[in-house]
Amino acid sequence: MQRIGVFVCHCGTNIAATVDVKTVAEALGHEPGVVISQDYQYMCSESGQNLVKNAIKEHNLTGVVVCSCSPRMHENTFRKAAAAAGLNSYMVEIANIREQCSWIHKDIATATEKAIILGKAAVAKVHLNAPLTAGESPVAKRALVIGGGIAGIQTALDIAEAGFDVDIVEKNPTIGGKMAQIDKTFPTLDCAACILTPKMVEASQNEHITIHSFSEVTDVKGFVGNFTVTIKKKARFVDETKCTGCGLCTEKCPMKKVPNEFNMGLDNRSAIYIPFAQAVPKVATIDPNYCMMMKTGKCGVCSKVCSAGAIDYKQQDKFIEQKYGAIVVATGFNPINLDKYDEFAYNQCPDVVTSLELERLMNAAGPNGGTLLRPSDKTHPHKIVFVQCVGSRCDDSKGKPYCSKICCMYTAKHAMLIREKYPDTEVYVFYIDVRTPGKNFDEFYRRAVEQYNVHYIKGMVGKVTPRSDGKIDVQASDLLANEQLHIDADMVVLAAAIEPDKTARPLATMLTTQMDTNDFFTEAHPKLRPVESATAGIFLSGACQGPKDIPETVAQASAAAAKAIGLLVKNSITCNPCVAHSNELMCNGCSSCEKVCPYGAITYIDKEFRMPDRTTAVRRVANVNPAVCQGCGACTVACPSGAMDLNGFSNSQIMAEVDAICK
Amino acid sequence: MQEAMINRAKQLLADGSVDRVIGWKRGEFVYDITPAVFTSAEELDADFVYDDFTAANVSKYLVKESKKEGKILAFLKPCDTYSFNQLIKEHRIVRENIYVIGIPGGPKLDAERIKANGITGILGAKNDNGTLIIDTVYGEEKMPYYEALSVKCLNCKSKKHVVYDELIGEDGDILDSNRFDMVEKLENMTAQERYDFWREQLSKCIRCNACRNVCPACTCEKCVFDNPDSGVENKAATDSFEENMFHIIRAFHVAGRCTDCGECSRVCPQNIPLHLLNRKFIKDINSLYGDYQAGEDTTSRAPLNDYKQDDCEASIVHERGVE
Amino acid sequence: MLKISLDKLGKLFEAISASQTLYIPTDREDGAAEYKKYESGMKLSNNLNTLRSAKDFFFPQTENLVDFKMEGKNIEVIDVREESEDFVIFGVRACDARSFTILDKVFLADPVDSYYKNRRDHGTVVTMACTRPAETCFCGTFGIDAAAPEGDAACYSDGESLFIEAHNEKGQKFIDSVASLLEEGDAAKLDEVREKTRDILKKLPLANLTTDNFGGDKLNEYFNSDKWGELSQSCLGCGTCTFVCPTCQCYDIKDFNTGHGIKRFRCWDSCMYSDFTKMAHGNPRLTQLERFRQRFMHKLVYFPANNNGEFGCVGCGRCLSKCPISMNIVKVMKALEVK
Amino acid sequence: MNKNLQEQVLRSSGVNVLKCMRCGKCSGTCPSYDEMEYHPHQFVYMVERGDIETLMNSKSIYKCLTCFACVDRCPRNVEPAKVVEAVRLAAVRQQGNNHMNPNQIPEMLDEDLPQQAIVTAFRKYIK
Amino acid sequence: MQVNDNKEFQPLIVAFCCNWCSYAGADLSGTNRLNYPTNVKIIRVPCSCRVNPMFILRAFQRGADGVILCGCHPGDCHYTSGNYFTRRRMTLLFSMLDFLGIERDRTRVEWVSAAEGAKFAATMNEFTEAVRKLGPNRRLEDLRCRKQ
Repeated sequence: MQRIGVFVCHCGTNIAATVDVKTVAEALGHEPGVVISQDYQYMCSESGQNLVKNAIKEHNLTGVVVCSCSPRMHENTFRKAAAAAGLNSYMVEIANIREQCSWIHKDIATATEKAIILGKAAVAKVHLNAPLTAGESPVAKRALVIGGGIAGIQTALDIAEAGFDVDIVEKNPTIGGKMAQIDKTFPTLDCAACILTPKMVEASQNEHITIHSFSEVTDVKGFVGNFTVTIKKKARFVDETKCTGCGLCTEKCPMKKVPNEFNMGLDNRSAIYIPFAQAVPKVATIDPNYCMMMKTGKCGVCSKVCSAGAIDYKQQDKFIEQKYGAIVVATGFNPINLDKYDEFAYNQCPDVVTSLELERLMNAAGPNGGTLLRPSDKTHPHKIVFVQCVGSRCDDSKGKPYCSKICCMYTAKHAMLIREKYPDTEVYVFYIDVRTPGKNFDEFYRRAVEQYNVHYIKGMVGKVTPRSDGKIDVQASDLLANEQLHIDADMVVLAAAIEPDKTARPLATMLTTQMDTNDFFTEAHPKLRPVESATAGIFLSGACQGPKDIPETVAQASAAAAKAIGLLVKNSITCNPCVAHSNELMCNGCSSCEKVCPYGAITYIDKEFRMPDRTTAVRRVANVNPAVCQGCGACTVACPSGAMDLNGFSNSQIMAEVDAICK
Repeated sequence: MQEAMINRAKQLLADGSVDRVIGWKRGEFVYDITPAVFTSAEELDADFVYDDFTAANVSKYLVKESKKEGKILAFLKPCDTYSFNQLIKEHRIVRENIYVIGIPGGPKLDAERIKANGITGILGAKNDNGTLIIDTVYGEEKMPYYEALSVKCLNCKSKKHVVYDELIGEDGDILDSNRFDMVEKLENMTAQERYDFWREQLSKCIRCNACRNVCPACTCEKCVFDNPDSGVENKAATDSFEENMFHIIRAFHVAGRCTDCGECSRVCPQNIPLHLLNRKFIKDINSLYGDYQAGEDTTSRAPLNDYKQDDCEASIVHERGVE
Repeated sequence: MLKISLDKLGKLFEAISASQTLYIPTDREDGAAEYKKYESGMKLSNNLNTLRSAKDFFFPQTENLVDFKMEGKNIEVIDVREESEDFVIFGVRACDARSFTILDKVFLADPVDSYYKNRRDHGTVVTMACTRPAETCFCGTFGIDAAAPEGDAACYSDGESLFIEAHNEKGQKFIDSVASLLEEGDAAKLDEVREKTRDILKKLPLANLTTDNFGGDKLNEYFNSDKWGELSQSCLGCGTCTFVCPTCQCYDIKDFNTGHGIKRFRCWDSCMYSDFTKMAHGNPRLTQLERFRQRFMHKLVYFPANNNGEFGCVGCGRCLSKCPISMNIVKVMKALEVK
Repeated sequence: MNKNLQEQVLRSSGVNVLKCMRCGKCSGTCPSYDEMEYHPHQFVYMVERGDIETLMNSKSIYKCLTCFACVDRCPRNVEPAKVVEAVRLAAVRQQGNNHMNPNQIPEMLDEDLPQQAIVTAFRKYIK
Repeated sequence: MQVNDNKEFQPLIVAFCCNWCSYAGADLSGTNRLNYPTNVKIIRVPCSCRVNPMFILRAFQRGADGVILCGCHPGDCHYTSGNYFTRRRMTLLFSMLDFLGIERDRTRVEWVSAAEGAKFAATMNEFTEAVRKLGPNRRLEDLRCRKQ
């Protein structure tokens, strides 16, 4: 039997004006188990707390009920007071007789009656409370950043800055991501490479940062503070430690007809390659699908010319396992595949390009050395049509339902740059809406219209038809002029929707994080926890969480880093003790609970049990990881046998409250 | 059929493919058939039976049997295969230890339905073109075959075996069963009528737990209703509330997991149409969350362990049907 | 012997129910018979027997023994026992009538169960001879004559009239109370009816089942029989057999907290249940085999050992038709007998 | 605005006009654009506003080829052609409002008339 | 059941509120002094998905006349998906209670955010009135628990 103390607060007149606190204290004093019942002016004041503390000591209380304001207000106050007096802080329950009683009722008699009932419910609950101890779990002082684009780089730099080791896993041979492919950035029009490459170098030189390029995460185990991650270092057939990045091999390689993915396939590279001049790490990689040596066994030129002896045709994939305290996902985005949009003739006409292709076409390091030429005949285009919202804002069956967010601004940028560099070129932009929220964004767009005379036309392009004379017929309606237009363009640029990288979905499964239907990672709370995933210890950085431009990405990357640092500075994390636990004797191992757990906190173990018939048998039972469980209780209802219960809100406690209220 | 099953079972026992066979054993009367495990050809020859009265679903026995040493051969009717699959999905049986032979299913007869026709002293029964000819102590009696069918076979949902290692006889199809007709009829009654209907039915309950103990979805190590710590344990239907509570919660616990095998209604000594409760859940799940047949596969997410962001709100219950 | 024409049965029931509560077996919508409190117009069932046994009248499935009222920290004990009124159970079959004798041995032995005795004292059992026994009947095995049932009074039908005869004072009192409706009749034809019934009984499939092999002296032999494993392997552990059984008399006592007091109930228990006779130390019978064995050892061995050879079964056949997996006492007796 | 007519058009077309985001791709792709007084995107918008009678009185409803290019191209699956068809149906249903008589068609046939126009004409002018 | 002066039937309403949204919403209606009847008694649960159907039946058994479950709006669950499970569970449970002839107005699910104090009060007023109209819960009560 518990020895319970009841403390009824007047809260000045806040409670006492409509609830007869003396009567409440008197009535609750008669409840079984209650050994002392007192009222006081301000229970949360220091003297009020002392009253509680003294009573705990004097009456050897095992449970405390405070009838006061909402537990959201002062539960912690009284828990601390109890702890200070030597009582487990989870032996305290609050009866909310202010917000949910005195403040909403006027009649003293009924309000007092209700307050007594609420108090009785709290007493009934305390009877079944058990002391809970918050567990602790150590934190591995190392972070993993998955993805080496600007988001990943920024996050890694910030974490390293705080003094923690951080690994970047990048699936491509170099870090840099999409930003490395971009020519200029809006709205300042400064050169992307000029601001990105120093960061790449900084990352490679930072003593706290390890870059695993050409690598993938293949397995994630564990939980917040204690992840064990397996990273596959894909064979690049070049010894990273020996290669000096001199590039001689790439020059001498006889196989030069490999589509260059860095330039969006607009030109070719050799079978052994360094993606671009500023690549980090600046190490060559052999593409086994094209390398003559790998395919036919005849060649070996690179091996011969490499003075460092870095070439290793027999290299195998390597797996490394590492412990991390925090994981930041920065897997980024890709433009969508435009195969199904026949009307834009993307697959039929080389002069219909995506915006990212245009970036390469205009880039000084691109296929044309920075001169804008039509891919088909390398002539200078005089009329360029931009089409917005290609695949964005569509019905699910037609494309992506969301706005890709960055297209309006980069299209304005492109239009402006073209008009700046080639004033003889007419530029048309067909838009549905121009969306420019952002600092200096609308000013930027207005400049394109007012200063650079870019023709913005409201209306979606209906049809793009390559003509035999090399021109491209663009048919669209001008909704404001109410006429249908035909433009004989030289080039068409499609603002393709962006989508999360394809590697994100399997990664989310490994991380047990949530994704939305578009495969963007879901944040723990859309407003209040935008850079955390719902799974503790997993943070989100950049476009993997939703379409973002560079400043936003960098801001989120730093925010994610800050959150990760906040976790890594702790030696251990205190777990919420109000977590689920499974009674193994009753667990059926049916996996229902696991299916509804949003955190992946439940795993199954095969355990040997002594069975009722005196034999032993191995049974599959659920096991809750208290460090991961957040205590929602979804599993407790999914469990038909009642094996799963929740500390602090157990089945019996809630039913005791129900009983007390309905008494 | 019985012959073919015995022969195949003997073969599999002889070549060591299986160590045991779970099937059915002949009883005192034509109808009282008991599920049983056989270990030898002699036992099979002596007692193995598969006929019109062999209605029991043996899949639940595999929870225990499959954890024993050696391999067991299980003969499963189409409806039983759904239960079997569901048990695999919930990790309750060890698939590797079971060799499943799919056998043709019902419709099966129920002696209780014959007796309800006033026929007593039953010594034998055979089907003669839709008429059941019953040999009794008091002479020969006749009744329409259909009227003697077990309640679980009246609305057969499927003749298809969803899992098997081999088949004896041919596989059938999923049927258009009209199995929700009675549920719908009840839904169209007034609340008072529904209440009266269920009060009359559930008040017959004697809390023997036969429905629960036979149910292949009720395989809990310890049922909440048997567990004093659960707070809802109750042994006897002292008050009508406890009958309601038991049957509502039991149906809820198997919602999305119940394959509609009908065993609950088959075994109820008081003839309570318990399957209607399960069918109500199945019907609701189908109409609100998309067609779902428990046990059809071993991987899909059970409807109650799943959600869609645009699921209907609970208020749909208030908005539809008869008040 | 006194008789009443069968077409006047309604009048008889009206007359009985005018002075005391009358229960008769009547058919419900699913064709099964059950005892119901007589109300005007209710028809006597033609079924051989009721689905549930008649033991409920003396040993109900649940019974409120006592209440406790809690006021703050005070507990008050309230005796909720009602002084029963007299009642008549009409149409009890020979097997069920014998079951009362068996229950009496349990509940009326010292210490007397006053709840049971109270009901027993107030109840008059009017039996009805069987004429159409079923294939599941084996009352003869236990020395019961279905054609000549026990009870306070017994009824026999010759197809036209119902003959009533008293077996004791209580029965005579019952007959006297309705004497105005009865007339003296020639019972000669009854012997013919009885003989016919007995002929049928002899032809029933279970007619040759005997208890010769059972009894208290076989305890160890049967307890250690290796048949139990096979017999119990398919048992579901439900309580159907025990709950339809007229002689099963195990009960549990449960307290129910109503929120403002405690109600103490006695309710039927079943030895088939996993928590049967669970005690502070745990459960004495951990496996279904042990629980299954308990039920049949009790009926066939322990009970006769303690009750001068009287078996704990009356051969009513309810468990034969109601067991979900068709395992029953007959199969057990036959399996053990072979040994 | 005519609520009844609007409802009829919405029902018979089965189109949710509120899904339209006014991108104009339907009109951008429409081969009959220049022939039409009101263009596909305007049909959708005017039906949303309930301005059905104007559309019914416009020759535009007979200029639509029912080629379904707009349906195919619409990013949001609004299906403008079905709206046009529904307005046309509303007009046809009003007795005496037939645009032309079936027996007028043969004399209008010439070599340049696309096959599809004849096929769709049967859908438009029968009854 | 409570009795007040005008002898009008006073239903007992049990409200399960999730800690993060609805309980805070209830607090807010208190902070804003928005009245609702004393008939409503709130039980705090971490998430609406913690509410077991057994709790709801338990409340009816013990004498509640109406049970309402409040949680975060779909999509806003503190635990991301809890209320989605709640929604399915309660839809099916309520449908079953309705199937058994229990008055459907005795049960309700309402999504109340931490900012919707007014909605909380309005919901409770409305629900209490709806249950009051139905009268005492007789179809799903336990006679043993009825007060004499």
